[in-house]
Amino acid sequence: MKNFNVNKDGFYGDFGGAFIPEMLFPNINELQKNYIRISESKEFKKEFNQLLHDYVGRPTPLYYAKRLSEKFKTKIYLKREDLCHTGAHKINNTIGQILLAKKLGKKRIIAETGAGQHGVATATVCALMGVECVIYMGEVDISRQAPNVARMKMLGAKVRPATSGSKTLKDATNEAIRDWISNPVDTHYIIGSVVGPHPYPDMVARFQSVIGYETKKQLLKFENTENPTHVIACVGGGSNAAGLFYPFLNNKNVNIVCVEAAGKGVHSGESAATSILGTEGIIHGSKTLLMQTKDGQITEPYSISAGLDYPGIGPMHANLFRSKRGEFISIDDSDAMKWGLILSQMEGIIPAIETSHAFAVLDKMKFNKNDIIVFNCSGRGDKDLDTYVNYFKL
Amino acid sequence: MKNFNVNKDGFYGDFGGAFIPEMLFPNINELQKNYIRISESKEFKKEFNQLLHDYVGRPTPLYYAKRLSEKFKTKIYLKREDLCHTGAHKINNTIGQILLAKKLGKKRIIAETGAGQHGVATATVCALMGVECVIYMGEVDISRQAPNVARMKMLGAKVRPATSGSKTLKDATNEAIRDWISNPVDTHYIIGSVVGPHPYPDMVARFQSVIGYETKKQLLKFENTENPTHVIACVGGGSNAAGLFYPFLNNKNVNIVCVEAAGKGVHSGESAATSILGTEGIIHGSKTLLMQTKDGQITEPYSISAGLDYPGIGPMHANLFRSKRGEFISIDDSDAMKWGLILSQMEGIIPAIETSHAFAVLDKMKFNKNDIIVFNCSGRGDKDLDTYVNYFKL
Amino acid sequence: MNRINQIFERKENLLSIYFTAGFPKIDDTVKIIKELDKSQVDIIEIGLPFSDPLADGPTIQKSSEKALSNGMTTNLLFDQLKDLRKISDIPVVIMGYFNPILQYGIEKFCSNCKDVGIDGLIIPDLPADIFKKNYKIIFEKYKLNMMFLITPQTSNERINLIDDLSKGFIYMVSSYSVTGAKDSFDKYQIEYFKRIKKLNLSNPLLIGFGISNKKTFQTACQNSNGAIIGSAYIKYIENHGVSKTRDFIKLIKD
Amino acid sequence: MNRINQIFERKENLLSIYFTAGFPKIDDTVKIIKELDKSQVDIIEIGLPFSDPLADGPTIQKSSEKALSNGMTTNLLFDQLKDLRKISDIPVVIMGYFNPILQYGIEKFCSNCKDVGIDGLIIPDLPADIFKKNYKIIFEKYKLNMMFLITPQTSNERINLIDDLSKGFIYMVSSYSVTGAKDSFDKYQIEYFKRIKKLNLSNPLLIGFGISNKKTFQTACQNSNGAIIGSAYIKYIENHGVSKTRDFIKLIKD
Ligand SMILES: Cc1ncc(COP(=O)(O)O)c(C=O)c1O
Ligand SMILES: Cc1ncc(COP(=O)(O)O)c(C=O)c1O
Repeated sequence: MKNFNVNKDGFYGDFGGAFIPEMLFPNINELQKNYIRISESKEFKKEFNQLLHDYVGRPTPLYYAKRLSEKFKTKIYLKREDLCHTGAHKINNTIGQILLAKKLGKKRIIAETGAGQHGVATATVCALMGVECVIYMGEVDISRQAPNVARMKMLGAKVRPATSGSKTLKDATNEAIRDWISNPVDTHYIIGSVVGPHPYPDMVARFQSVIGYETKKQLLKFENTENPTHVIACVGGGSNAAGLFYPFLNNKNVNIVCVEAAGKGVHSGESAATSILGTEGIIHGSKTLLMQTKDGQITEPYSISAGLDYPGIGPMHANLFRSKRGEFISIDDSDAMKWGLILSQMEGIIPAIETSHAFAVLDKMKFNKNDIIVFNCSGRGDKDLDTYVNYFKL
Repeated sequence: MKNFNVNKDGFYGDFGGAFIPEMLFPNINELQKNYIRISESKEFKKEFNQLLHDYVGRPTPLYYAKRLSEKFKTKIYLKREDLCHTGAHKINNTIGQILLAKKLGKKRIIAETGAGQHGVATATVCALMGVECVIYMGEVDISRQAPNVARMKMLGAKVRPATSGSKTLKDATNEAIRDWISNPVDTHYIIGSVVGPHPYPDMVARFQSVIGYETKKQLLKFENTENPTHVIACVGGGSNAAGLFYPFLNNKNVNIVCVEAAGKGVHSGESAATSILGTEGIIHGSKTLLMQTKDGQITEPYSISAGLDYPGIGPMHANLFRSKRGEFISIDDSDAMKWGLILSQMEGIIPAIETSHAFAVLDKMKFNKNDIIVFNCSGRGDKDLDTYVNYFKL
Repeated sequence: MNRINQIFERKENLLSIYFTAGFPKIDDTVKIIKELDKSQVDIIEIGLPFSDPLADGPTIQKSSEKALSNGMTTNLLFDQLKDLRKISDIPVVIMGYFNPILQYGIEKFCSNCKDVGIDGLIIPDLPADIFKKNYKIIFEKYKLNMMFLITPQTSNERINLIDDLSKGFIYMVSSYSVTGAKDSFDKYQIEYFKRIKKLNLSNPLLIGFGISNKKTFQTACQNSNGAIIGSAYIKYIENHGVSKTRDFIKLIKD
Repeated sequence: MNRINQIFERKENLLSIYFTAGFPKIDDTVKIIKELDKSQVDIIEIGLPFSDPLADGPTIQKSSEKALSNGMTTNLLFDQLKDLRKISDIPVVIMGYFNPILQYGIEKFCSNCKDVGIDGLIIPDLPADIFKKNYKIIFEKYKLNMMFLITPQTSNERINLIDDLSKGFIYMVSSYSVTGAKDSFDKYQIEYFKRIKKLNLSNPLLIGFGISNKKTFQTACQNSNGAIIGSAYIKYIENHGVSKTRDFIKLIKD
């Protein structure tokens, strides 16, 4: 059987690895050597699980969406990551990484953020632990995700604007890496998705895998099976998807569906549909699929949703795509927005625009009556209210 | 032993009852006759509990606030209602009432809202059930709780401004009652707090009592006792407080602390500290304590927090006050705001400004090392970000 | 015998006019009573303004707000009414919400009513049952008639209770709505009027809420003993002045 | 023998100048090389601009952005360099991020480098281990020296690996930082320089990052075989023009 998880060298098939400047070698090496030992220790697991339970609010529900299921004549479940403390799956990972950083003796945390959810999740765990926190965020994202900027400030984090390139997630990541290069000894960089050099993709996927493992347990109660027929998630970097897919990666009976942002249309020049538009290359220390010119200059992506506005995908997903293990669908801005409204008005759940993309596949794929579909409802839409209101002129 | 719960006539001591215009008699009577029968039925309980579990995300955690406990040298627990779907305790009640309304064959829902949390919670359950929804909200509150207005609209509810009086919660309630008078047959009015004519105070308290019952069970695991020494909650109308206090009402070993909004100072003329400033009277169909002139004109209250900006308190709380069963503390705007920031930066939880008021008692009361204090963390502060940001010039 | 009961013995197609005390001007109360007296209305209803009149529509709400900001109080109203019976013999009812009356002191309120010559009370948020249980005895002591409301939803059983408790007339709310002027009645309202009429209650019936013009007044009269006009009158004096009261009444009656 | 190795045999206190190809103007590449040649710098580092230069500070970032928007490409660079060895005998290194090289095709890239007379490469995000495992063989085939970086954090074990793999010099990053001009070194930096010097590595050392003036250049020279200047030079030509290159070099060397 093929293995779709990481191998011992930090690769998923052709993708992954750690293509990092020498300045980061000690940090990455320290992580590579320690992340499994620490995160699999009894003590760590106890602390991690307790915080997920008492602080984050896990397990998040698996919710049978009755009206949606009736409308699409199939069985639709929502894994309610929107109910996590701070409003998205991102905090599963930041809880894990802050505990790891503490065990490694780090005193300062940096992070990049796109939608601001990862920034908020990072600022949150830093407040919880009393650790200094600096968040890099693209200037464009700072203005389109104002509520999350306010939250980070309330939480005591410093928010530093990234002003280069498209001024979005990619550029914020560059800035965070530069900060880390400049502060390698006492700083830990909490990457917010399954991107970056090994061990980040695997580490983040492991911390997020609680999503998938809970789903199995919960589904058993509803459907008398641990395995859905489809798991569906939006893919920015790919962490919410990786978390849901994790326990199903090597189970071919479970269809994996990755939903990317097509922006104004896949071929409009303003898109973030990496699997279609991307080619193999290196971004942020990882070999993966990314959108680039033939000269290897990274293309500026576009999506209405700040969290999907990234020119790459994680190496796990690149491998899912190339191996055809995963189906990739791209959804443009207008379909995503429409589905934000549908989910709000049919199920009373206002999703993050990132999350809305995932649901839009209901218009693109055919499902059978007995299919069991689990959507990762990765985050809530509070941060996106202005965008929704302006878009729909509410 | 004295009973602090409702009696069979709908009174808590001197307070309560149903002082309603004849136009509402059939509706109120229908509720009085049916609410216990329906809500105690096996079928209802199953549906209610399942939605609370799968949709709202209950049980919400009981979280031991480590840094806060260390700072105040006592044991501080937070009941995390902020993690409920839609971001506050309000949805416990709206889930209950929408199920009740369905059993009563109602086709249209109206509600009043102050902070907008109850409006969002109502709009949410209406979307979930596919029922028409109209929300009344004071004009002042519409502008200071803009995110919640946007959410209600996303959810498909109509938001109607109340333009009379202080243009806040009291006036929105008047408008909702007027709507109900005009649409008595097919409409159910989902009141958002333990106010209004009997059976509302008791009905809402029962739906919210899940907060207290969960707390008992959870505390047992942490402290080997089901009973804290103190339960503390903010009181607007009083529903989050009633929900937490419910199982402890008649247990004198548990100290009950109600926190009211002092606005710009209890005696500044701009306050909502009903227990101190109020006298017995009738508001919104219930005999209770309320702020009024000696002529019986209801006074316009003031608080920086829209959810506490109400000139009355529920009859249960009026009775807790008069009987001295509960301790009442009032917190002014600036202390509440300060505590919003403290909770954010010490525990990574940005509370609603309503909720912040409760925590401010940590500066006003002395606790012992072995005290076990449970705060109702009634809601999250996403709706209040603008207010926080402007106040602290973040 | 109470003036209210007398008028129903003497007359048919009664017109009762409601106005808010202290509106448009603080000292209009007596002026309006004089105008209504001159116009030969049959019953006068004086509204004691309340900050939160939850059974009232926008017109009466606004007039109440204005009256309060003009400085209207319960004490002042009684003061204004001290010579009421020197001015007019028309039956006069006070319509007010329960809280201001409660704060004033029910006994004191009733006693003052009696002193100035008020004939009865309408307290929309004092339900018949609570009245019967707690307050009936006081109101009776001061010989004040209590008038209760019925609506299209009120059950026959309850109508009987209300008929028992009411003295003077029953205030028959024309539709599901708060107060406010409407142009016409629909067939469901007419059916409801007829249904109630057939009950042959011991009290006469006045139809209120939504009476605004000659047409609605006449329809009401065909189905009851008369009608109550509030919002339409308030709007009229707001626009044309108190002194034009007689013109308004003519529009309705002639 | 490679020009880089030769220069270290012949000279001490080497000055290596970095500039971004295509900046300030698209066709400045050759002009700058000529100026640097006239100014007698010892090594030239041509930066192949990259959209996401994550080891670089604001100055080099901006120059890269400008160069790309001027239209700089890998093909164009090789085209501009086709007569390199007619213009200058100075050792020339290309510094570029790995992704553009990967997209160009590593073998083709190396082959072109050899053809135009490039002596070596610095690829900051191609770690020594990955290089050794996957790419060493290709670069050696085209006789291109690879220069790796070390930092204050690099362990001795790893320095030995890097010393093994590097041919030409080791790029000794002066501090924890991305590229960018600084005014002086602190005592920890000096200690680090001395610590590395004592290791007696087989490759010579050039200190880079933060060299901006005569003082920092001299300190670097005291502790190594010379220094690399990038940001300070780029700022200078941005402000004064490419033709003033000689003035800049004088400020450093004289
Ligand atoms: C709610 C939500 N969903 C999805 C994403 C995309 O990230 P990822 O693909 O890592 O899950 C984000 C990123 O900010 C997000 O906030
Ligand atoms: C978060 C939160 N807490 C408290 C309140 C006050 O209401 P109650 O006293 O009914 O709990 C509100 C009202 O909107 C609220 O939103």
